Amino acid sequence: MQNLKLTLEPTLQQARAAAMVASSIARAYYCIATGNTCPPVSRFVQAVELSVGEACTNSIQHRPKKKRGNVLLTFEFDQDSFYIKIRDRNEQLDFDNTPAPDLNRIQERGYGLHIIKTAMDDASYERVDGWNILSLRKSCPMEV
Amino acid sequence: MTITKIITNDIAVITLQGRFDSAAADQFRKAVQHDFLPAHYVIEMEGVNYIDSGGLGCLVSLLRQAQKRSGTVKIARIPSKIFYAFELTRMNRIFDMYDDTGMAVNSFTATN
Amino acid sequence: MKKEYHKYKKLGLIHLSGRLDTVEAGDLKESLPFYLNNSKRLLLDLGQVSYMDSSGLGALLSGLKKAIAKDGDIRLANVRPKVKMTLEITGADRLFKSYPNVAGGLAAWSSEL
Amino acid sequence: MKALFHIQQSDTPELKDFFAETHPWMVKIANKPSLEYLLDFAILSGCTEVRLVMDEPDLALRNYFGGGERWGIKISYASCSENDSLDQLLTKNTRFCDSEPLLILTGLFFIHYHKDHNYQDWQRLSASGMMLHCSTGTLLYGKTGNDLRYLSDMRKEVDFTLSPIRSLRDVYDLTMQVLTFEQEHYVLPGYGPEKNILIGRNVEIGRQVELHPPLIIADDAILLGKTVVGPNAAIGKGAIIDRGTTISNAVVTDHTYLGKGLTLSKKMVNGGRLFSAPDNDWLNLNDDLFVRIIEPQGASYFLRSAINRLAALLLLVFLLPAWILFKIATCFTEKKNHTTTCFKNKGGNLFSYTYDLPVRESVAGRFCRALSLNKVQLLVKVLSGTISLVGNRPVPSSPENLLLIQTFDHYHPGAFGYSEAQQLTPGSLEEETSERFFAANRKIANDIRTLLNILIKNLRTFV
Repeated sequence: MQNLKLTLEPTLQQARAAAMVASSIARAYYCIATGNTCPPVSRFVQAVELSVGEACTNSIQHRPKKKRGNVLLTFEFDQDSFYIKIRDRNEQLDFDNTPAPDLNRIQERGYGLHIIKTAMDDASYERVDGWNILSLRKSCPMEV
Repeated sequence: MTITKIITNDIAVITLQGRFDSAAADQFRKAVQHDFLPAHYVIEMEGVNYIDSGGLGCLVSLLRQAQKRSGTVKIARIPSKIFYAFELTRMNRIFDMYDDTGMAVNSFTATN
Repeated sequence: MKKEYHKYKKLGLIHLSGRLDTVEAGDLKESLPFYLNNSKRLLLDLGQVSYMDSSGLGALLSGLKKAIAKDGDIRLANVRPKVKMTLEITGADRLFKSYPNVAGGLAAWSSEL
Repeated sequence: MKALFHIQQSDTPELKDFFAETHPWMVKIANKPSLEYLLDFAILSGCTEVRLVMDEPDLALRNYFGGGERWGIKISYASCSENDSLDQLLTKNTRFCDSEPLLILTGLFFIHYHKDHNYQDWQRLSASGMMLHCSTGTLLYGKTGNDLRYLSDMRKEVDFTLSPIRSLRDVYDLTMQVLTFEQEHYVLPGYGPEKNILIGRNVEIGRQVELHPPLIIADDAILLGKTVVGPNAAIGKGAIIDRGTTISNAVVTDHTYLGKGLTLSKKMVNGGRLFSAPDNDWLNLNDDLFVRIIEPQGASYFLRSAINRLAALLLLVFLLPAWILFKIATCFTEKKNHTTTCFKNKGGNLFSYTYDLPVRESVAGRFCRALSLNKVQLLVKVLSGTISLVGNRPVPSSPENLLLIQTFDHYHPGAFGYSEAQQLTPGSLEEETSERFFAANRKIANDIRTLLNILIKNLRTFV
């Protein structure tokens, strides 16, 4: 299983960069996994880009004032799926119990996690000795 | 993200280009804050290639402000590339979407 | 689930009400033999039964077996559509004679005897 | 020419409860989404671009129709607010609407047409544009979107008809109608070995299955032995029909399991929901024995199950002679003969197998384990499809184990258990974790490896 690690300075610019890198890796993966050329508008790529963007933005916005810990990003992939891990040293977050935004009410914040959970096939969170680890999986897009 | 504004009798047409993500959020907020506030906004998004919850958040808060002044926000020329993000967050139900900017602008005058 | 037993000459009538599902089936399965000892011909009024699943059906069928062994029978009266569906897909509707309503059922059946 | 299709969730309250997550446009008539019929009709009418306008986006629909590549046209999507008027609809999609002649279908309905007829010349048909109504929707045609604003209702002689889709009854009736009278009228999925029989890709058809046309069976469906399908049956994608079940004048939707020896007549089943056409009523039959929803597993699952059975068969062929000899040889020795009942799946269903072999300690016992003869009973279960060849160590049924099972995602018992290969002590935490791990990350390659390990390991125990 090949994998690729990135370290992000905790700035929103870096979060953006991460999202863009994610999208291009996702494109490459799409071609390798399906053997097709990736369409310009691909749900798969969009989902990955969005989720990584959201996740990184989240960890950067929620980092404690003093600590300037970096955000670690890992991409892994096999035939079936594309895996992403986002690690940071922020306070523990209550991933599973954060309420989904009421989509019928007009609401300004709190879409981040919702987007991740809905766009990805699996999104799980764990806290391992001081690290928040968010593991995302998007299964390989079907050939058209 | 580049932002251009054209304000004609209390309708602001805001044309966006580039990535509308959390990093661009402040820029957007600043851009829409100025002494004279129009009632209605049309956000022309043809040139936007990425939007995330940060960007969507901006649009919603703009809508909130507009509604306070009994105005509204409409979206024009939204590229299919970023439509997905709107669907994921059901934003497509909050904003009226037009595939033509002119029509979006006219729609205000039509309703008034 | 509620059970109400009445005796009409050679026939026993049981009004059942509630859901005939896994939770209730066991109880019915156990009680049917007792009623059968009292009268080997039982007419079950399912008018108040809103739902029946495989275990509910199982109970009825085990009852039917015992009844037939005593050369009696178990028949059904005013079966609701929802219950009828369960009977239909399992083909049990062919095993149980059923009447549109209780009075008619009692009359028709006792006239056979 | 272009076409714009418009629908609102509020159009179809009745379908919502029964078809739950399915978008009304994805509700299938004879195994084909209702929208696809409209799409085909639009294409026949010479449309090159179609725009789908809906208030509730739907992923399944997106994945199915995509950008229209599969139909050789361009499909674009737009959203609308609840109860947008036709006028608003046209305004919001001006650019799309005002360039070419336009066909608008708004609401949920079915169009009866014939694929061999010609619907190209709307111009001649109605230069001024036209408007057709049915109780659940409207079809409009105009030279430009703008014309449509001023259309008045006018009857035109056309060789297609709209029929409303409002209730479950409508869906059922339409399916029956298409199957019985109109199979030639539309392009329906599947190939036809004979007239009025349509069968999809990798459909498994068991022994002594009767097929009575007209019928249609979608991809990946499984008909187990002695099932009777048709006349007038539609079996959905990945549906499983268990032994001896009869289906006539009935619809079984995608990924629905239908239990053993059932009679499905004049009915429609979706997951655990059962609709009866005569009674025009439906119930939620949450009963694993009768009907339930199958988690879509994709073709790989069916491939795997096939491989499983084949491998099991091979093993049996090898083991049976030894086993029979062994039986004869040891018919007088002391035997441990008892039946074990184990959990079959996360749902808590059970299966049991008898175990009648010399006690582990005896030489004979060790010998038969070395040859894995103790697996023969289980291999039979594999053949019958009850369990898989390689899987979790079967968990014996008991109240506390039930709790374990219910939290055990992907639990699937196998004749050869994962942890067996690693010689982990049964019941230990290591065992449970490895069992859970392998169950979650299941790979055919890994299964084979496990199997070989165990066989070899067993042999080692003797020599």
